Amino acid sequence: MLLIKCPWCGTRDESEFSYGGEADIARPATPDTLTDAEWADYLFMRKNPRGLHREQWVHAHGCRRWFVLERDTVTYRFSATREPG
Amino acid sequence: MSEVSQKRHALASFPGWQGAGAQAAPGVQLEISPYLGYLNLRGDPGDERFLQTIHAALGQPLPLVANTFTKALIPQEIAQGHLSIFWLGPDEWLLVAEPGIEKALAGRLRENLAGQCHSLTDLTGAQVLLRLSGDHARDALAEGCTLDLHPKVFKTGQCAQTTLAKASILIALTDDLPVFDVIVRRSFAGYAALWLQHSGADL
Amino acid sequence: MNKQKYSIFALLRNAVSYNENWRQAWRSPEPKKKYDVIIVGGGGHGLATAYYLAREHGIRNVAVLEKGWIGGGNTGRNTTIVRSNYLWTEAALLYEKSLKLWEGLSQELNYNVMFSQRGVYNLGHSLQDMRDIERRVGANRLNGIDAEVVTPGQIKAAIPIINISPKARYPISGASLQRRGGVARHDAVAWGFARAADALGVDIIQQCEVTGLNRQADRVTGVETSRGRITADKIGVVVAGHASVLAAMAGLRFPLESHPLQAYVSEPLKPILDTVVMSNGVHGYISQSDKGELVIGAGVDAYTGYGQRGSFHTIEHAMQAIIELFPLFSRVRMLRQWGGIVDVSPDACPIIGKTPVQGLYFNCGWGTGGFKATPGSGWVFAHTIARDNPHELNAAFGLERFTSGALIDEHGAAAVAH
Amino acid sequence: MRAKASSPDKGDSGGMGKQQPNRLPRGGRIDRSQPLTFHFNNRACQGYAGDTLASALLANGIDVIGRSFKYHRPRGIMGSGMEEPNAIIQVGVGADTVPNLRATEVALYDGLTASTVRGWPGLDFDLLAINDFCHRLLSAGFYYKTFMRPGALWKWYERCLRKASGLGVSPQLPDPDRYTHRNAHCDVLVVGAGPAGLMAALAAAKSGARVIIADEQSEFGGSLLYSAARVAGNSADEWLGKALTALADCPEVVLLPCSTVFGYYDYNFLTILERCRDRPAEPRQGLSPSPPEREGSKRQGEIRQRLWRVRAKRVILATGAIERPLVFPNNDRPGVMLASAVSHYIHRYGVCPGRRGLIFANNDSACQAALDLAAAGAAVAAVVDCRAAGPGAIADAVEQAGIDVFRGHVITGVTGRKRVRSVQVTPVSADGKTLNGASKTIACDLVAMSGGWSPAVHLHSQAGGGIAWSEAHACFIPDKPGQDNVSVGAGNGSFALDACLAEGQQVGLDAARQCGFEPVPFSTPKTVSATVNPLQPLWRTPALQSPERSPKQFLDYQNDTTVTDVRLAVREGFQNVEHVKRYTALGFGTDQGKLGNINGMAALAECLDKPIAEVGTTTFRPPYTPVAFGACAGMDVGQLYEPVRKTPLHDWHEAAGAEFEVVGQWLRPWYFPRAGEDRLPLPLTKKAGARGAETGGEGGDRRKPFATLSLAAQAPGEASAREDLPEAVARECLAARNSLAIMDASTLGKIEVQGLDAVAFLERIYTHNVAGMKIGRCAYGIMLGEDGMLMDDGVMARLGERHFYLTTTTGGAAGVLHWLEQWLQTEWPELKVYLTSVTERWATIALVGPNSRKLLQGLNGDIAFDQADFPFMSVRSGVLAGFAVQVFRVSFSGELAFEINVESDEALALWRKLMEAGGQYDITPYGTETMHVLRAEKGFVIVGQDTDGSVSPVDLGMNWLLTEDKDYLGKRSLARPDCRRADRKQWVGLLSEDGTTVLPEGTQLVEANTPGGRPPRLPLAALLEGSRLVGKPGRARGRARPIPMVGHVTSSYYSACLGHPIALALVSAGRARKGDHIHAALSDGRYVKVKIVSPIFYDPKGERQHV
Repeated sequence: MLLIKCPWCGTRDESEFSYGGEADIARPATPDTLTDAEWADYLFMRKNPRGLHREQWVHAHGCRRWFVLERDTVTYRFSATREPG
Repeated sequence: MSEVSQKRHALASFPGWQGAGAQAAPGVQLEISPYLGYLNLRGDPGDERFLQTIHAALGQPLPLVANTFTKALIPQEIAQGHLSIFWLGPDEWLLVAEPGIEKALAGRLRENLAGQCHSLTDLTGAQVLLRLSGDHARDALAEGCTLDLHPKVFKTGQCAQTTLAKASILIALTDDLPVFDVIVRRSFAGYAALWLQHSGADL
Repeated sequence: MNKQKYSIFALLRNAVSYNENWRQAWRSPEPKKKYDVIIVGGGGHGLATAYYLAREHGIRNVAVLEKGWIGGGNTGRNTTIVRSNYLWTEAALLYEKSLKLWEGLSQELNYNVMFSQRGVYNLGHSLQDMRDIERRVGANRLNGIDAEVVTPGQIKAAIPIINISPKARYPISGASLQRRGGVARHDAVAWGFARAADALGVDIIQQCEVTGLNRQADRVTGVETSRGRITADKIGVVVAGHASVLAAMAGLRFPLESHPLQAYVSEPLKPILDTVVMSNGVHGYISQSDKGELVIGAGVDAYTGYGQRGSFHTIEHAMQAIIELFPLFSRVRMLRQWGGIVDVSPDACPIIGKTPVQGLYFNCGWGTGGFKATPGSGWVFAHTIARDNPHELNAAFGLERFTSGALIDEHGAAAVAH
Repeated sequence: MRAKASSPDKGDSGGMGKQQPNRLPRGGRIDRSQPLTFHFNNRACQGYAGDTLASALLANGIDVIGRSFKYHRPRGIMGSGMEEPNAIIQVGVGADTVPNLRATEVALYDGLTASTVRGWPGLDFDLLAINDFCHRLLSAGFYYKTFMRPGALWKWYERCLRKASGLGVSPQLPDPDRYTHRNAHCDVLVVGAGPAGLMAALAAAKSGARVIIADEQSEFGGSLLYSAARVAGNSADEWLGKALTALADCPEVVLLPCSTVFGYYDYNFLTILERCRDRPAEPRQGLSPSPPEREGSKRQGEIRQRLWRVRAKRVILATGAIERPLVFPNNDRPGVMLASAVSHYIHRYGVCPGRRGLIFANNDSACQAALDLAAAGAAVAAVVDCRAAGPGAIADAVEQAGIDVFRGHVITGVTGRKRVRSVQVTPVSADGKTLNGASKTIACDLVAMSGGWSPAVHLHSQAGGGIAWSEAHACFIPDKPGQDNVSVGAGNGSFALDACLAEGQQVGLDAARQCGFEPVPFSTPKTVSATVNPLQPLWRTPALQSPERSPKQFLDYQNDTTVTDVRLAVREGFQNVEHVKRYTALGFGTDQGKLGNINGMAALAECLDKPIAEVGTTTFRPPYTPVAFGACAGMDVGQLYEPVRKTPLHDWHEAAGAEFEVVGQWLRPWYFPRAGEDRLPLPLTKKAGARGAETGGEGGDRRKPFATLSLAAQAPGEASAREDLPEAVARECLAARNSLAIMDASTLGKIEVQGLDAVAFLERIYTHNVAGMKIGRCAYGIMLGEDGMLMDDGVMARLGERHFYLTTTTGGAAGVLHWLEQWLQTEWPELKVYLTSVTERWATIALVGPNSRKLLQGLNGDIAFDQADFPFMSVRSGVLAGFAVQVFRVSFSGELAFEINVESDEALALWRKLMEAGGQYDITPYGTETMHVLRAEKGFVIVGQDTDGSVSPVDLGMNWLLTEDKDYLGKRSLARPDCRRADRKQWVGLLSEDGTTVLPEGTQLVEANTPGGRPPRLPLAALLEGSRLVGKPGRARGRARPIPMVGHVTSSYYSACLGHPIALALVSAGRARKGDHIHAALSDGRYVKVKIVSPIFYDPKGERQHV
């Protein structure tokens, strides 16, 4: 049972949040100019690392704000919180 | 006013609802509050002009501290009654007032905020307020709410959006007695009330 | 390799000699310097791949490298459900190939994997569930896969303890039934394939972790392991949840996310549930093992994780679902709870095939569906490695589909709005 | 009465005629003023309040409690707590029964009934005990090696195996009891209320910390409950009393007896099972009025169990240690017990478990049992100690009591089957490896053994902590903790009482400090302790013959795992401890190896000739002890399983006798049957029903739109009722087409979008041209996933320059808002846009039909409804019949229609008014079924029914909605090769050639590609569905080529207004094939010929909605 620090509401139980997957995947500015492979890379390919992982969470049952956390996918420990953008 | 006669409360057919309220157990009182007016306000707390406009319009400032709410009298010229403002997020607040008043408030806010970036949405009828009090109120809530409601941690004047079992709620401690106000979305109100009735039953 | 045949007579013979003369089920050899093929991952899929490489393709100079002990990953951590009633033809035919192999596996391996065809019910709880079931069953039949649509009445007749009350929160509207589906003994599958592969000359090397993939230009040359460098022209990677980690060693990124998947068993009970019941609607999967334990699967935890553990509320939800379906199990007690790591692909279908790196093959992305596919997966993967070309059964499961958009959307057909 | 099970040699011993032969005249923590009657295997027995079932059974002289899993050997009580492997019993009857409880954990109550879980036909005479004699045939993993041929027989073999397996019997009735959860937070959670735990809790609590202390026993105290030690000048018992009072006086302390901490999860989240009903009755004040009735409604009154979900800042594990059995031939005979258990029964329950006891140990602690037995008036045959030096100081006390101490001896044999009669004692070499000297036989009926102690490191390990081997104590002790936790006392390998107290106090103070409190020190109680000789590891007593040829030496009692099994596993190449466990079932019993694992690992180490430390331990998984499913589920079962969402008009629908459809969490009216209204027979469905009979099933039910959900109304299996279509739906459809119908559409998702960049934002989400929309106008909009597939659809209304209103599908509401917020916040934070859900703010009433406008115009208000002022696809706000409303002129039926948003609280009043005013037009309420038919007649898509996440807008023929000159989510994906394939499945209409067949929704479609336009026969396997032929191994199955599918039916109805069935389907390259014939493959193998047509069946020009 994770304990997650919402940058706005503070530390809450995991059950208040929804997971948003790998962070920092910027949507291409001009998708039309991308090759199918480049588009597929944006769309599907993930780091899925065993270890530190920057990921998105949203405080779904709280303030509904999205934010980014860094978590170790083995120990499940969080290391950093910051706002989106 | 036609409303009063025309309105039907979301929990009108809730088992154990006696208009005024329903009792869960001696240690826990569950009250279903009658109609209230709700407004959802969004805006940039970094914008001084926005904050001042609101303050001027409502006669009380927006709570900027996370997980808190304010309650004060509404300026005479708008209406008689109290207004509670709950912090919902960094740029979102919930205004709760006696029924009918919300329209006057909304009107005033729209006037004063004209031209400023904000959003004001009337949510009257979208939500229901359940009031839980009594010695065992904390225990009853603790059966389905993961927040730490210990008096030293969750104090009067604080509020939080969280979950009660499988419903999202806004919970606020309005009195040390304690008295908890639980605001829940209309279609979840029956579930939440029933749930509290059950959780209170063991205490 | 001197293979000792298992049978009732062997048991009798050895009983007389105080069971002092049983031979090793498989050797524990030192790794050689070079192999024709290296299989990374000593789970059911890896061992099956090695077995079929030797058996079907005569490639016997094969090593299976396992970082821990064989069958210690998802093979030993699942709910052992076997079925082939998938919606899309590509998936259905692959799983059906597997099911057919299951049906003769104990004899094939001379190892009782206890494949028990007690039937699998997939429950529906709404109009849309039933539309999907009708659609899936129809597709199964046209694909030559046994499938039936059954009513609540028929379900109740077959499973008297199930709750079909219309007053239930999500009443059971019906189900699909695959009678040939069932369960198997998970450990036995790994051990059976290991023993059979070993008998054909395959080296099974445990406690040997792969730490790097060696490549020259665009082709693999071997692996670095905790027990030294081993070279090979062909390397098949089949490591379930850790696929992305191995892919990274080859500088690749895959369309995968690894999530915790939890399961639990009850204390042993006298026979009470004679079939397999699954419900996507309320997220519960249950069967009873031969030992008497209720074996129950929970949902996938939302976050990614390699911790082989998930969150407790996931277990709570699974319990609530099981009690909805079987109110009488409320007093039964959970004995043991555990978690595995499933690598989930965007279309909930596996990735089996070649990679941009020559001689490097991947078999992953099975999500929650891996165990049932064990023999079939090994069979097609062996073919893919031996011929350096996918078999028609796994042709559609290559990485290319994510570029072309030709996804085989198994969950697309289930997860829908209304 | 004597227990039939008890051995005859005790026949004339003091117990004769006495109810409780083994009950001591005095002593124990039981309440002798409260005698209790209970039944064991139908035999009436007596006990006292405060007894456990185990202590009461011992008191009654019942030796054999159960039979072992594999060999069915008679077994007695071995322990006194959760470690008990043998005394597994079924307690209670009917709905109250619980399988597989440990007699040692069941608090006795009056009228308790218990029975043995294994043994056939009975406990005393068990035919399956034959297994014990052919045990060599049943060697470890024997089942992997046989039952393979003939393959077809496996089913039969397995049935036999299953019959012989299992322990207790599952309840056959729904659980009448209630369970709850309690979320709790604390500074310090102390697990275990023994000496160490109590001191820790005291220290932390005195310092002001919020403390929760839990212990699985009904009484706090742990070893103090049966200790002979003196603490701070008091007896252990007196000191315990004082400590508990002091603890209770602290503020912020929660004491949880009868509470097992069973799980330690991430972030110091621990789960505790509180067995409320086991607790001595302490009536709770004022229970509530009964919770509302429901199916299998729950009992009122005190809940049975409460599951605590605790978040602790700091966790102190004072879990104590578990005594180890010794491994010697026949070490499982009834009468062989743990030494600590013997002391436990004497001190705590006033029960002496034997007449003539013998102690066998490799450490000093067991000598206490000798002294306790002597004090209880039992004979003590001897103390047998494998150590050459024997016990330390305590030996004097033992010898003073006139007890022989055999130093450097071990037990090499046990006689007696249902009760120990005597043991064989043999001298052993100093290293304990070889026997040297003659054996002698000593008569005894009780063997109190102790192989040392294993700290209960389970929770420490669950928390991710490491485990290290301690040579000193020959046990695994906690190493580095995995989270904010610390182990103390015996649980940490500190077995001496004074050490426990001191350690406990220290960590308690530390914990308080770490939680930000100023520690309040106090003096540590002094204890008297004698010098102790070090333990000498003894994992297996040496024997003259190899284990294979000696009597069984048990490691895991419940699963009958012996030394031989481990040796066999190793011989066969299973050398990893996990493999050995799985192959031999070691540690897989309901005690999860609490007694057996360590001895098993030692046996493995011996075989591999490695130190135990290198063999390594296995992972400890939750729960520490078994937990009822119901307790994990808590209150969230039955009516509280999930929220039931009802619209503001629900009560009206109910009163009107509506059938309801479950749509996600919502209940929606499905249709409104009228009194006396029948169901219209459908030609095909009769055939279908007949066919259902053919295949011995009601598969036929499935082939009609009304197949499934009528379940909501009818008792299951009432197929006949589902062989047709409700007249109501036909009537509702015609009313909408011909006059006026009304529907509750309140469940639609509704979102307000406001802000400077509202247009820019929506342009990126929706595919149509948003900027071009005029204020006051509406547009149909769709949104795609980034994969280009249709995600959701709805109406978009422009309320102002920067103010929009969106609707979503009922099921999509939450997901769409989530989706919009994600893009807004994570991808385009620069956009100034605010999203607010107004789903529950508005109830939505749809007025449909040619007379809808007339009705509205007839009501007073300030909205002009005529075509000129209020054209199709526009929105107006105003007052209608005294209500503030938003009216949308949109149509999901193709008729002249209006959707009215009114504040939820006022919805019922407005609805009533509309019904009243609509009387003149015979206004007809309708539900989701009619809505589906109406939209299908018009070829309007329903996301989730006609689409499945793999359908693009192009497939649906929605190209007209796709804007070329802008980018929007998913657009790029539509350009991928696979999305442009000509043979993609496209959405079309279907008409059955026979003009009568309502195709089952979901039916697959195939080409009519064989000679004579007949479809191919179904593959063999499909026709043999389910028959054993199909399942038979080795046989050619499903040889027939799979038949290629060209699509499937997504929607299918009988259209009352068209007078024939219609269907919508996804068909490969369908749009280009209008007029072609293909076949629908019904699941009974029959085919129905269908023609591909346009998906718009009714009013193709769309004139009616524009009038």
